[in-house]
Amino acid sequence: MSRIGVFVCHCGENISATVNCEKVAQISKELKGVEFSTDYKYMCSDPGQTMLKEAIKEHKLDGVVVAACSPRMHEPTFRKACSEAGLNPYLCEMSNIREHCSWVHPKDDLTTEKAEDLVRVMVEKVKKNKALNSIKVPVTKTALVIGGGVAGIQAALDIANCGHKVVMVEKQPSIGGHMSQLSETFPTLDCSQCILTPRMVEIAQHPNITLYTYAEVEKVDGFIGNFKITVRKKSKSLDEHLCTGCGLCTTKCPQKKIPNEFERGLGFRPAIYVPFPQAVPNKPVIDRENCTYYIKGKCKVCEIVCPTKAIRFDQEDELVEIEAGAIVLATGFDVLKSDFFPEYGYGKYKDVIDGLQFERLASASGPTMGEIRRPSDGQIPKKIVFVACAGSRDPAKGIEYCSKICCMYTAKHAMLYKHKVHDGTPYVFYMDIRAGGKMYEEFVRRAIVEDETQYIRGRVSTIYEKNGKLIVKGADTLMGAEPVEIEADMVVLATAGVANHGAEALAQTVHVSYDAYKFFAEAHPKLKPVETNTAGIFLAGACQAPKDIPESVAAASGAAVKVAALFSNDELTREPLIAVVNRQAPPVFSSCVGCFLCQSVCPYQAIEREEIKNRNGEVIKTLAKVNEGLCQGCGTCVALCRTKAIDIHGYSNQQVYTEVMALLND
Amino acid sequence: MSASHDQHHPMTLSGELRMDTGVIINKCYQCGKCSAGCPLSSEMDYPPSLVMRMLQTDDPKNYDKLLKSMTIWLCVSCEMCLTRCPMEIDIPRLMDNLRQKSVRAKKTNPQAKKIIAFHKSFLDSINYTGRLYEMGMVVDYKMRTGAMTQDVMIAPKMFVKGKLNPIPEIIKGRKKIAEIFNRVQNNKEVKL
Amino acid sequence: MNELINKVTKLLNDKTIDAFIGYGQGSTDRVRAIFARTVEQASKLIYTPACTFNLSGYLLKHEVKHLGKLGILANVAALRSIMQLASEFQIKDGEVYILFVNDDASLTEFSDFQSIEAFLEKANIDITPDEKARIEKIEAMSVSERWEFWNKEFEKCIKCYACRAACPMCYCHRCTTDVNQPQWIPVASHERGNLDYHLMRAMHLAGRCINCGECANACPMDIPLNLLTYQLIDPIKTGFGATAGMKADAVYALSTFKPDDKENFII
Amino acid sequence: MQDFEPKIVAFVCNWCTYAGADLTGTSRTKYAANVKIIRFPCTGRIDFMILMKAFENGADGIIVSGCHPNDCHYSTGNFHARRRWIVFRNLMNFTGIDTERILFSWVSAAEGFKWADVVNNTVAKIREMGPYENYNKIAVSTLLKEEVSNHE
Amino acid sequence: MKIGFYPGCSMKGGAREYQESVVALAKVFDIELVEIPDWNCCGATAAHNLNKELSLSLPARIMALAEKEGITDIVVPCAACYNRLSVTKHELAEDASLCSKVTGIIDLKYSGKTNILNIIQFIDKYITDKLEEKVVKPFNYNTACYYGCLLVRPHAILNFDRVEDPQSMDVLVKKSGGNAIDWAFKTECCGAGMSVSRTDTVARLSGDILKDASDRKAEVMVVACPMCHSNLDMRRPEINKYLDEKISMPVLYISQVLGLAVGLDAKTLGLNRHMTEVILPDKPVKNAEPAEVSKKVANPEKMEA
Repeated sequence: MSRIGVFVCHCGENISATVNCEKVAQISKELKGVEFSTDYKYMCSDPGQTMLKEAIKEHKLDGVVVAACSPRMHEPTFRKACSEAGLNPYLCEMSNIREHCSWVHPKDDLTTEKAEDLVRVMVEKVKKNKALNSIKVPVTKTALVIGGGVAGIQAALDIANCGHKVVMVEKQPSIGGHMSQLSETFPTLDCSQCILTPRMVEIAQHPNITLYTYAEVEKVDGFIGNFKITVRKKSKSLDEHLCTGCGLCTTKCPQKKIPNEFERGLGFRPAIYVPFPQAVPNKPVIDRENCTYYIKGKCKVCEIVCPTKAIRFDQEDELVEIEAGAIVLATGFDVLKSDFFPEYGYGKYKDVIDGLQFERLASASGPTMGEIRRPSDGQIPKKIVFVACAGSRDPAKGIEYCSKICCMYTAKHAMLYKHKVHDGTPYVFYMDIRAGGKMYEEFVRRAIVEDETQYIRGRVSTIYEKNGKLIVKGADTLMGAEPVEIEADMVVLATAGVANHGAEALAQTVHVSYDAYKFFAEAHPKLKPVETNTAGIFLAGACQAPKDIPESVAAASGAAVKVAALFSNDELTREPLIAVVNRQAPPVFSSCVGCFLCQSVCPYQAIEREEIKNRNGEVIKTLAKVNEGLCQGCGTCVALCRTKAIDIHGYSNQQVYTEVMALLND
Repeated sequence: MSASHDQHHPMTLSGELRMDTGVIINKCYQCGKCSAGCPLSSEMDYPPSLVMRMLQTDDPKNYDKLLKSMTIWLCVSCEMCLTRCPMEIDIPRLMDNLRQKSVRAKKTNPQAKKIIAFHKSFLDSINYTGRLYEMGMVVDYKMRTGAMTQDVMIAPKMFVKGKLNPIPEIIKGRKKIAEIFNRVQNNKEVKL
Repeated sequence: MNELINKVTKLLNDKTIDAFIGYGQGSTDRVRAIFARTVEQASKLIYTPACTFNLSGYLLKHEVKHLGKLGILANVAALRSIMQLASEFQIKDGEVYILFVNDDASLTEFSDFQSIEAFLEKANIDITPDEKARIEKIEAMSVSERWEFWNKEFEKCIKCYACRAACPMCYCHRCTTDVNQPQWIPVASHERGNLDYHLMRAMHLAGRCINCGECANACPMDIPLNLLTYQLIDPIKTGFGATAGMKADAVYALSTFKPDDKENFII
Repeated sequence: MQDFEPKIVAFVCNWCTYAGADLTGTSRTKYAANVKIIRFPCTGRIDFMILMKAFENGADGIIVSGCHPNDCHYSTGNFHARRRWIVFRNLMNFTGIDTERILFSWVSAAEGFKWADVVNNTVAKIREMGPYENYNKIAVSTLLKEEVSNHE
Repeated sequence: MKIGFYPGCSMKGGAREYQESVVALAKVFDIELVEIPDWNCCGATAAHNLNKELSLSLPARIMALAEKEGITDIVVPCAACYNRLSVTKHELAEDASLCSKVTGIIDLKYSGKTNILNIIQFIDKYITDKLEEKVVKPFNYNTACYYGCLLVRPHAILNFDRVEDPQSMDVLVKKSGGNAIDWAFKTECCGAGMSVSRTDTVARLSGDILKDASDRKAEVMVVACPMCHSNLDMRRPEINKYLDEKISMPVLYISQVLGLAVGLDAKTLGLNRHMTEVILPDKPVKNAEPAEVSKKVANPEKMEA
C-alpha cells in the first residue's frame, strides 16, 4: 500500500480564484494510497517547501504529488525538496492545475473537477514511479578543437592554460585561418598578422596542445566525456621530424604557376609549398594534384635539393584515434564563390574582386607588396567601387541574413585604399551602415569624413566592362533613386559570409544540427550560445554565424569555459530519464528479439548491440542496449518496440497506461 | 489569418494592392537595385524604388501622384526590376495594376496620351478582327493622337518589303473575341 | 520431384545441411511441412500444386533451429520472408540453404541474398485480384459499416493465436499479448480484447507483412486477417516508397522518415 | 444528449505542445475544460496502443499534438511519429474507427492561441458527434462478459 | 506528332520574314508545324497594361484551341507572345478560381497541359541534335546574340536559360559555325512596345545595345523577337541619329541564321524584307581570331550551381 502525499497550491489566488483548492485536497485524500493531503497558499515558497519536507518525514511518504503550476516551471524545485527530505526525487510528480486549469477555465465546478482529475492521474502515476539514481559518466579530460583559425586558437589556448590536454585539427597546411589573410583590422587598423602570429606560435609550442595540420576529422563516436574521434592526417609527403623548414625545396620546385589559395588566386605558388611565410608549422607540403612527380612520374627536384632528405613521396595518409571528453567546433566561414553574381561579372571580369582578395592586395606581404594594383593590368585604380551587401540580405539569392562584418571591413577597405592612393576616389554602394560595436561607428565616420569616401545609398544593379573601364550602374536612393553610373577601374564586392564548404558533412559526422544556411546551430539562441544540441560539443567563432574577430574570440573563450567546467569533475551527472532494454533471467535474457528496428529511429545513435555469450564464448543472443551517455530520453524507440522490450524511465509503459486509465475511469 | 487581419484593417492602400496583386509593399527595403537597373528610370518622374517608397507611406496624396505619374506609362514591363530584386517583389505586376487604376480613375498623365492611345488602338484592333491589324491600328492611333505625319516616311518602304498587310486578317471566331471583350468589361475592369 | 529429392539427398549426404524443410504428404489429404534429416525422410519430399504455403516461419522456431544447418524449399513469399527477416537481423546471409522450384519444375539454388534480391525484383509480389477486390469492397463501406463488418469478424475470434504462430514475422519470444504489466491486451476473447489484439497485430506487421496469407489460412474461424495488413501495403509503398521483404539490408519503413512525408490530416 | 460533456484526452509532447498549452495559460486564453493533457517527452514516444486504450476506456475524442516538423526537441521524433500516424490512421479508417474523433496537430511552444483553438474546435466537433457509441458498446458488452466470467 | 504553331500577329505583318524562316527551317528538318486554327492575338503589352482579365483570356483561348486539336507542344517564335502565353499558363495554374473565371470568359475547355516552347526551346527539342550534320555553309561571323527581356524574364515563371548572361542562343550560333561574342547588353531592354509612341526612348535604348555590340566587333546581331527586331532594325535611322554614328550591322532572326547555315537562300528566309540591308560578305575561313572575351564566359552549369 502506497503512502502518497498530495499538496495543492493556491498560488496566491492564481489557482484558488477558479479552483476550490480545499475541495481538491479533500477529495484527493479519499484516493486509494493517499496518506496525507493538504492545500497551501504558496507551495514553492520556503514555508511551503518546509511543510512538504516535514510531511514526507512525518507521514513516511513514499510518493508526492504537488498540484500547482506547470512542471516545466517547478518540477526541479519540488524534486529537490523531496530529495532533501530523503525521498527519491523521481517519486515526486506535479499536476498542472494552474496553466492547464485555473488560468484557462472559469470558476465553476467543472474546473475544480478537472483539477481533481489531474491530481488523481498523478497519484496513480506516482504509484508506478520508480526510485531512480542519476547517471554518472566518466570524463576524458582532453578537448578536440576542430579548426585552427583565430577562434580555434583562442579556445585551444584557453583550455590548455586551464591545464587540460587539447588536440587541434586543421584542414589546411597551416593554422591561422582567415585572420592570417587580413591586412589590417578594424577599428584600430592594427596589422592582423602582427597580433595573430604570436598566438599561432604559442599553439605550436604549448606543452598541452597537440597540433595536426593538413588533417581532417573522419569519424566521431561516443558521447559527452567519452568521444572517440578518428582523424585523417593527409600525407604531406614529408618527414616532419627531419624537415628543418629551410625552404630550399619551395624555391627549386619547377612548378611555379599554381594559383595560390592563400592569396585568393592573385599570386602563384610552387607544388611543394608553405602557404605563407609565417605559417605554423613552417614546413612545406606537396600538393599532389599539381606536383610534376605525381602527375608524370618524374622530377623529384625537391628530394634532390633537400639537405636533410626529408621528402617522402610514398608517404600515405595516417589515421589517428583520439579520445576526447569535449569537442569545440571552430571551422569558420567562407565567402561566396564567384558565379553567384552574373550581373556583377564576378569571375568574368578580372578587376571585379571580393573583399578577401582586396585584403591580400592591401597586405604588405601580399602579391603586390601592399600596393593597390588591379589584377588585370597592374594599374593603380583611380576610381574604385566597393559594393556592400553583395549577396547578403538577398533572399532571392538565398541569403536572407546580414553578414555583419562587411560594413566595417568595407569602410576599412575604403580607408586603406585612400591611405595608399591619395588621389583616388573610393565609392561605397550601401543599403544601411551597421556599425554597432565599440569604436565602430566612429571608424565609419572617419572613412567618410576624413578619407572622403563617397557613400552612395543604393544597390548596384549591374556591372559591365566598356573600353577597359567597369561601368557600375547603381541608384542613389537619397536623391530620389536617381540612376548613378560610375566608370570604375576596379570593383570590390563585399560578398556574403557563408557556411564553410563541407560544414554540412562535418555536422553530420560530428552529429550536431545546423541551420537553413548550414551554419552550426546553437542549443539556445540566447542562453546557450556556445553549446550545441549534442552534449559535450561546443561552438566557437564564425562556424555558427558570421562574426568579427572580437566576437569570435569571445565565443571561443566562452566555449573554452564550458569545456573547462565539464573537465572540472571526474564524472558527469545526468538525469536518469532515459530508455532501457529490459533484462530477464537466462535463457531468455530479455524480451528484446534483436530486430534492431529501433536502431535507426534513435536520433542519438544511442542504441548499441550487446552480444550475450555462453561459457564457450559463443554468441547466443544479440540484444539492443541503450547507451546511457547518449540517450536523451525521447522515447521514440519505446513506441516502436513490438515486444515492449524497451521502456523509458519517467514515462514508462506502466506509467502512461495508468495515467490514461486513471483519467478516464474516475 | 490574413483574412481576419484584413477585416480589422479595412483597405489600407498596401492591403488593397496586396489583395489585387499579391505584392507585399512592405517587403521593399529600399535598396534601389530596381531603379539602378530600370532602362527607363532616367526618364521617369518616380523611379521604381521611389514608387515603392511612396506606396509604403500609405498616404493617399502619394498614391494620387502615382496614378497621375508618367512612370507607370513609361514602364515597358521588361521585368529587369523583378529579376534583380533581392526581395523578388513583382513590380511589373504592380505597375499593371496602377495603370489599370489610373485609367479607371481617369487620372492618366496627359503626356502619356500617346502611349495609352497606342494600347487602346491595339486592343481595338483585336476586338474587331481577333488579331492585330497593324496598318489599321496605326491609322487608328494617328486618329487618336493626331500624330498624322509620324512614320509616314517608312510606311512605303515597309509596304514594299511586304511588312504591311493592307487587308486585315479577320478570324472566324471574331464574335467570340468580341464576347471576351464584353465579358471582361463587365467585370468592373478598365473601360476599353 | 525426383530432382528435388536427389538434391536434398545429396545435400544431406555431403553434410551441406543437417535438415531440410520441405513439403510432405499429411495424414489426410493435406500437405504438411516435413523436416528431413535423413535420406529416408528426404525421399518423402513432395512438390505438388497444393504445396503453396510459406515454410519460412519454421526457420526461427526454436525446435527447428536446433536441428543444425537448415535447407528450405522456398516459394516467393518465403523468399520475401527471408529477406525481411534478414533485414531484421534474424537470418544471416549463407545461414540457410535455399531451393526454389521453377515453373518448369527445375530447381534454383540461391547462394546468397543478392541473388534473391535480383530474383524478387522480377517476381510477382502483388496481392491477388480477389484479395484486392475484397479490400476495395470494405473500403467502399461507410465508417460504421466497416466497424460492424470487422466487429462481426473479430467477435468470432477465440484468441487461439494460430495467426501469430503461422506468421513468419511473428517471431518475438514474448508477444505483447503476453505482457501483463500493464495488461495491454485483455486476455479473454471478447470484442474489446479481440479488437485490441488484431489492431496491434496489424500495426506490428505494417510495412513488414510480405502478404503470404498464412495468418488467414491458419485462422480456424475464417477471419480475413490478411486484409488488415494487405490494406497497408499500398499506402506504405506509395507514401514511403517501401515494400517489405525485397532487400536484406532494407531500412524498415517505420524506422525512418522523409522530412517531406505527405499527409493531409495534421493541422 | 443535451448535457453531453465529451471526454477528450490530449497526448502531447513536453517541449512544444505542453509548453504551448502552458502559454495558453499564461496568456489567460480560455478553453473548454473537457480536455485533459497527458504529457510525453516527445510525440515519438506516443504509442498507438495508448490511443486505443483511450477510446476503449471511454474517451469520446483524442488530440495528439507535438512540435512542428523540423522543430522537434529531439530533432526527429515527430517525423517518426508522423509516419506512424499516417499508417495507424489508415488502419483505423479501414477497421471503421472514426478518425474524425482523433485530431493530430502541430502546436509549438509559441502557439498558445492555436492550442486554445485546437481544443475548442475539437470539443465543439465531438459535442456535435455525440458520445463514441460504437466503442462504448463493445466496452459495455465486454464488461458484461467479464462479469459473467468472474461469476463462473 | 503534330507540333502546334502560334505565329502571332507580327509574324503575319511586320515580321513576315520570321515566320517564313521558321517554317523553312522546320521543313529542312522534316518537321510539320500546324498553325492553331483560328488563333487570336495574345493581347501583348496593351492588354496587361489595361486589363488583367483580358490579358489572361486572350492567351487562354489560344491554348484552349490548341488543346481542342490535341496539340501538346506549341511553338511560339515571338518572344512577346511566348511570354504572355507562359505567364497566363502559370497564373491560371496557380489560382484555381481565376482559372475558372477565365475559362468562363473564353467559354472553352482549358486544362493548361500544353507545352509552350519558344523558338530556342523548339530548336533544342527538335533540331539541335541534327543541326551540326546539316550545316553546309557555316555562319562564320562575329555574332551578338541579343535575348531581350521577354524571352528570359520573369525567370521564376519561364525558367528558361540563365537570366543574366544567357547562353542558349550563343550555343546555337556556335553550332551553326558562328562566333558568338561576349557582350554586356544581352538582356537589356530595347524599348519594346514603345516603338511608335516613344520613338526617342526606343532610339536611346536600342542605340545603346547596338553600340555595345558594334564596339565589340560584332558583324551581325541575332534576335528571337519581332518586337526587338523592329526596334533594332526598323528604327535604325532614329538610332543612328541618337548615336551620331552610322551602324550598318544587320539584325537577323535566329531562324534565319540557322537557315543560312543549313544552306537555305536569302530570299526563302526573307532576308530581303529587313529594313537595314543584310550584307554578309562571304568568309570562307572561320574567323581566325575568335573574340577573346568569349573565352571568359563561365560555364553555364557552374553558374546555376
